[in-house]
Amino acid sequence: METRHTPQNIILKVEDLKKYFPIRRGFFQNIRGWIKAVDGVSFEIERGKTLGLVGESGCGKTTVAWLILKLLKMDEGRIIFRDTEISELSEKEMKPYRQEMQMVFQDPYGSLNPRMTVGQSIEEGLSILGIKSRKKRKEHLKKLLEMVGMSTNSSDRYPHEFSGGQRQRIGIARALSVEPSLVICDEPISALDVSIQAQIINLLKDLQDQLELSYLFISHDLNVIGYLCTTISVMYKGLIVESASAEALFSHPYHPYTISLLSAIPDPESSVKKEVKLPARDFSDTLIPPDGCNYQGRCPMDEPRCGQEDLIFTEVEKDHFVRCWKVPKNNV
Amino acid sequence: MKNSAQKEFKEDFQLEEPLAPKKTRFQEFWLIFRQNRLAIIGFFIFVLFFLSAIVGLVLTSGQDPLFDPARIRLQEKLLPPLAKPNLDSLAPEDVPAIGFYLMGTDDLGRDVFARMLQGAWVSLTVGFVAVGISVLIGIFLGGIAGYFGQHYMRINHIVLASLFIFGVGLIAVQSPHLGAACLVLGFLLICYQALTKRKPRKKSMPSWTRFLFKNAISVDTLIMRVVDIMLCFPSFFLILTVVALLPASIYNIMIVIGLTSWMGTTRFVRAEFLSLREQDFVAAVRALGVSNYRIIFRHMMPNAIAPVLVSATIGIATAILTEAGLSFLGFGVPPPHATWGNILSDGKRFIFDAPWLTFIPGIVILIVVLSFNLFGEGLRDVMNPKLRERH
Amino acid sequence: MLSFIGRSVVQKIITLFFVSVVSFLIIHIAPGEPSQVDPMNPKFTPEVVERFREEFHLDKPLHVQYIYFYQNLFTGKTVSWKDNQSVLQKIWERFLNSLPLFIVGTVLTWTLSFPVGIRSAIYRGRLYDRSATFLSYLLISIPGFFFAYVLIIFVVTHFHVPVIGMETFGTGNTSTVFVVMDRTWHLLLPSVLGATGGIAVLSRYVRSQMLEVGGQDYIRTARAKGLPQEQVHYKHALRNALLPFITMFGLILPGLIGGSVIIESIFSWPGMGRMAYEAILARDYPVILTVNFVSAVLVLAGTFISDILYIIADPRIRL
Amino acid sequence: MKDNRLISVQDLKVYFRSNATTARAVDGVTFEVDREETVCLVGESGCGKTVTALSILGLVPVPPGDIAGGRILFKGQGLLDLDDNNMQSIRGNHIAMVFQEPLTSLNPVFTIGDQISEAISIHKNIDTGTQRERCVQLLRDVGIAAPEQRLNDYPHQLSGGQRQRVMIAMALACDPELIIADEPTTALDVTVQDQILRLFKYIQKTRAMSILYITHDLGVVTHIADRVYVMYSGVIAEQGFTSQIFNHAKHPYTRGLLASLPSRSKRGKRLYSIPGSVPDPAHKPEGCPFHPRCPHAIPSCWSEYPQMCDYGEGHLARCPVLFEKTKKTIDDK
Repeated sequence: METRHTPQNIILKVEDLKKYFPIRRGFFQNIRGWIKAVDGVSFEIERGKTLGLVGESGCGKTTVAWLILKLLKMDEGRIIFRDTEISELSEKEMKPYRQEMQMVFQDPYGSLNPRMTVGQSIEEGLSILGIKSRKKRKEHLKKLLEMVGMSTNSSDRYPHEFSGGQRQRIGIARALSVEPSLVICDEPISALDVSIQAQIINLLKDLQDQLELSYLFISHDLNVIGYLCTTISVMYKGLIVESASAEALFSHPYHPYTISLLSAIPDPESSVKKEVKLPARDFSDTLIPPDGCNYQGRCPMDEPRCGQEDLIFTEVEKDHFVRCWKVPKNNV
Repeated sequence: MKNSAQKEFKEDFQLEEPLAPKKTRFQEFWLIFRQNRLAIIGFFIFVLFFLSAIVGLVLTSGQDPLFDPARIRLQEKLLPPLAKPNLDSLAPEDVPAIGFYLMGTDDLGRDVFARMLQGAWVSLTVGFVAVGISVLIGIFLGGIAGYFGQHYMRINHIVLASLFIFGVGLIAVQSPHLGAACLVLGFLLICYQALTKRKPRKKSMPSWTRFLFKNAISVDTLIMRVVDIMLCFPSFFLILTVVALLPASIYNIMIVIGLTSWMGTTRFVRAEFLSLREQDFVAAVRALGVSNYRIIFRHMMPNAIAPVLVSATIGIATAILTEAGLSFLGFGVPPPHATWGNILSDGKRFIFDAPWLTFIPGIVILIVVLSFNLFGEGLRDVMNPKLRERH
Repeated sequence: MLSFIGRSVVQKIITLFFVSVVSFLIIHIAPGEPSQVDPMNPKFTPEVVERFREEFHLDKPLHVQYIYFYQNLFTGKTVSWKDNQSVLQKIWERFLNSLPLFIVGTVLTWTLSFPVGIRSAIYRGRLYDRSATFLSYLLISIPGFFFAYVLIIFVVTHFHVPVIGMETFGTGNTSTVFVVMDRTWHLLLPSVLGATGGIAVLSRYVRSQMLEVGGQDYIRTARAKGLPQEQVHYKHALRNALLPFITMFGLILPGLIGGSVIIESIFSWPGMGRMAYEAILARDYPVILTVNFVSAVLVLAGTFISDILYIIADPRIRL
Repeated sequence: MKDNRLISVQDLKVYFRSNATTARAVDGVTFEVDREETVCLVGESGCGKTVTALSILGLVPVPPGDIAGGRILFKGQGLLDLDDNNMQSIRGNHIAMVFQEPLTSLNPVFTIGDQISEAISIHKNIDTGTQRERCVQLLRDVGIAAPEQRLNDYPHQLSGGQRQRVMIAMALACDPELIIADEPTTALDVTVQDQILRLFKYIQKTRAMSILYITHDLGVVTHIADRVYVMYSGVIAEQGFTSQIFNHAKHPYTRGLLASLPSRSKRGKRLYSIPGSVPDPAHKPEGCPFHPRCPHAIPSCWSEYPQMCDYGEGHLARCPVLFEKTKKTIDDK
């Protein structure tokens, strides 16, 4: 399974991505602080593989996706697609790379233009791809629809005539219309009915096999991430706190946050009932995190030292990185 | 068991079909619209009004109109509705075309029906043109504020714009030297910018010029401040002032009403655009690499326009009322031309002797405005996506 | 909070400056000059016109005129061109006349539209709601001047009381009761007329707000707690539904001037609106500009007050 | 056994009528909750689980809603026949509810102290001082730190988990016998969800109350439930004890759901997926509502409404086809 990372094999590399939103207060609207939505995120995605980005709501997962697609302007960092750094490119220079990276959204109801037919929505991508002839476009459209399991006569219908799962299929077809090599899936199944989720997961997997797609799969659901992804990065408050292959992360997680996430998964397969403890302490969120570790205050292994040191992302095992100063000591 | 199920599933694998039977947009609209009985009545009156205004225009204009609104028959003055003309004392060409005065005559013996027909066209055009102007301005400014709002105007932009405005302004108010100086200064600034732009980076510039390229105010703030300024004028009073100062003409009224009523639309379109920008489908087409132009006009505008249309319908009603109010106060359309407002205004002196001169135009205005309002409300239901979504 | 107030005041002053410039430009760039108001009048010889222009600085460039005008305005020296009276003095007198009309109208609007709107929302779709809806559309659509005449005819023929003007002429010697009654009759019609449109619009708005709030989850929570219906409606729903109206409350101030032109001229009511109307007819620029300026100040003060009220009323807004 | 029954819903039917269509949101639901028991109602969106819960408390808006049939017996008392006043004295007092969205379910303009003590003051005759003490105690019970200070906070000042704790405190205010929790953790993060689930179990244990827990998440069910009702398209498809449902599911829908759950152990294998879409309550298929998506469907499923089949020990499933099949295999053996 483990291949050595060769540069040719890496489709997307993100280095030290940062996005801060200013908090403005006072008479002159001075900047009084920053919300560090993304505070130095780095990862790489191999061709044909799936990287899972997992974390709770508000941890900056979606912001990362928008930064990569340059729908938001980043403050710092580098995005390298194949061999090209695309972070500094202008809108015009970016155009060929836009087609290479597409996104599938969480909300199937909001991600299709309600006033355009399904066909029009998908054909827009086809015309960007440069398919001018009408007949060819129709052929492509038909192929795309069938590829995502939709019948062809849905092309002249409006999005509201479809169910959530069907819309998600259409959204995937639109993303595929420009023949991308990387698809960012931002919680593509969390808004769907339980009995539909497996359909979409299967579809995404089939498409990956057929078209050699790479995925950045963003989710809060470790079950799905564990099923789909080759490597997993755990994000907490704008930082990746642990990153490893799926096997390693599930079998021996290091970071206390990852551990708490894993123990909190409601897994129907382990029908062992958890013991009843006193209600756990609840945590108040502060807007501006303190120095040092960003997991302070919620961490069960909290120590004064956590607030003093800036943490380094350390490789504790091969390809297993953790951002916690206690871990290497435990592991040695 | 699981395996067999899987096999079965694979065997009758079928493509997903749309849930609902096919309906055209129009059918859908009609299904919702027909539930609102008042709106349907409003719609029919709306159409009737439209037709009669056009027919009225044809019948009352030209050299020898079928219904002459300006024909004065002093011996026939203040006749009640449906009164027959006195054929003995009337020249044959003065007899109304339908043989009687459908709505009576006024104090100069003019046929009120003919005058009402003529006024219908005035009301219609005032309503549509004024609202057209205000909707265009509103969509334009609101769209810019909503879509490009985060862009900043740099100080040099503002300096430039104000130099030119002041320059032209000063020349217009008879101080040509100062004005010309402003223009020249502005021109120099443009040249300077063109020069500095060619250089690769701004580092070589002296520090004071860097000040010129600082961000000053965002486009959004600028437009919204202009809206605030416009909202400070009491609208009817402002319209009254401007109409009074300008030469009396129907076009001035339309333009003035339009120019003073775009603020609501602007705010509205801006809010719509801001919320649409956040929607996933806009992000999706941006990720596809669709041009800004196409995003605005193909994706955002159709989604933002529906509520604007609704408020435009109601805006037409308001414009008709405003025009009638202006005519009533004696401003606006010059006298021989009939409008509903000035028929009522002329009739108010005979309110006890000839009440129809007050009541006919009053009730007609009421009905037309009411129909626009009801129709607008019905449209609002149709446009409401919540009613159309299946989930 | 303090910095919000500071920012907002500065912003409003800047807005006011631009308003003053724009209104000044509108008046002065428009064709025609006040000195040519009555070219047929034999008193206006060229020399008189020239003296007139000089006295009111009309011969100076526009920006100088602008400075002169607002200098005079703030020192209270502005005088009307028509009768050479102090403009501020004039406005104050007319303002006092408009005030009772305004107060009665506003009180009527706000006291009537809320019960009507709330009841409509609670009995949504029933006969009460539907008739209230139709009635309010009727009132929104009826031209004010036409409605005024209908009401005048009705009152004059049925009650035989005069209603034009502020009081019946020549009632000086009669008893106080009669004077009060007379004044009330005169006040009633114009203020009712001024209020009708407001009642119709506001009650529709109250209704839709109540319906909007009524669909919220916390209303369901309140009912699930076992609260009686009245408490759900009048405590949980109303409190939230009222929030947007705080913003509207600030906006009634400018209604003092703008909304009353037609009604005051029909009823010959010597108020602000009528004065403005007369000033426009006479091209009395100082009066027009001052009225405009005062109303802009009122608008800005109104929005300022409503902003502050909103912050106080809605706990979600933190500064 | 009979005395132990707290609430029983019998053949409940709730329809939503609009001009053109009738949506049969709940179409004959029968279930029971015993004392001190946690029962889960599992189902997808639109299957009628929330409507069922709301109709227990009489909170279904009428119109467009319409209770078309059935009975709800709470301690032997028919809830559907009660008038408004009597119903109000049950809501919050004997049956309390916790809703899905903790942010929108709390009134933004009142402090949480106000909102909790309001629930107490309606049903219990206690003076304000005692009410306050009780509020503090409740907040402490649900695990909110420094409850005295929190009392004067507004909902927007709390985090999502804290808000849901406040909602639970509000539900506990009058010591109800039954708490209906309608997807209380769906809007929350996994770690917070875990805490809230623990809180529910803790409450149930210490207060000896029953919980009717509504969710779409099968994982949550295993955590919390004693018994499970699986709902599909307005009817109960399968019911039984948790281990029965998860280990020996007897309805194709339940089986499909369980097989389609992704997990690490299924890596590399293709997931089973139930084809088709959830039916629209306004256009339900004839016969068994699941037949268009069912791999076992036979022609009679198209036309005949399936009956509940009893597998013994409280395990029932609404699928005669599979019932016949299992019987045959047992007979063969």
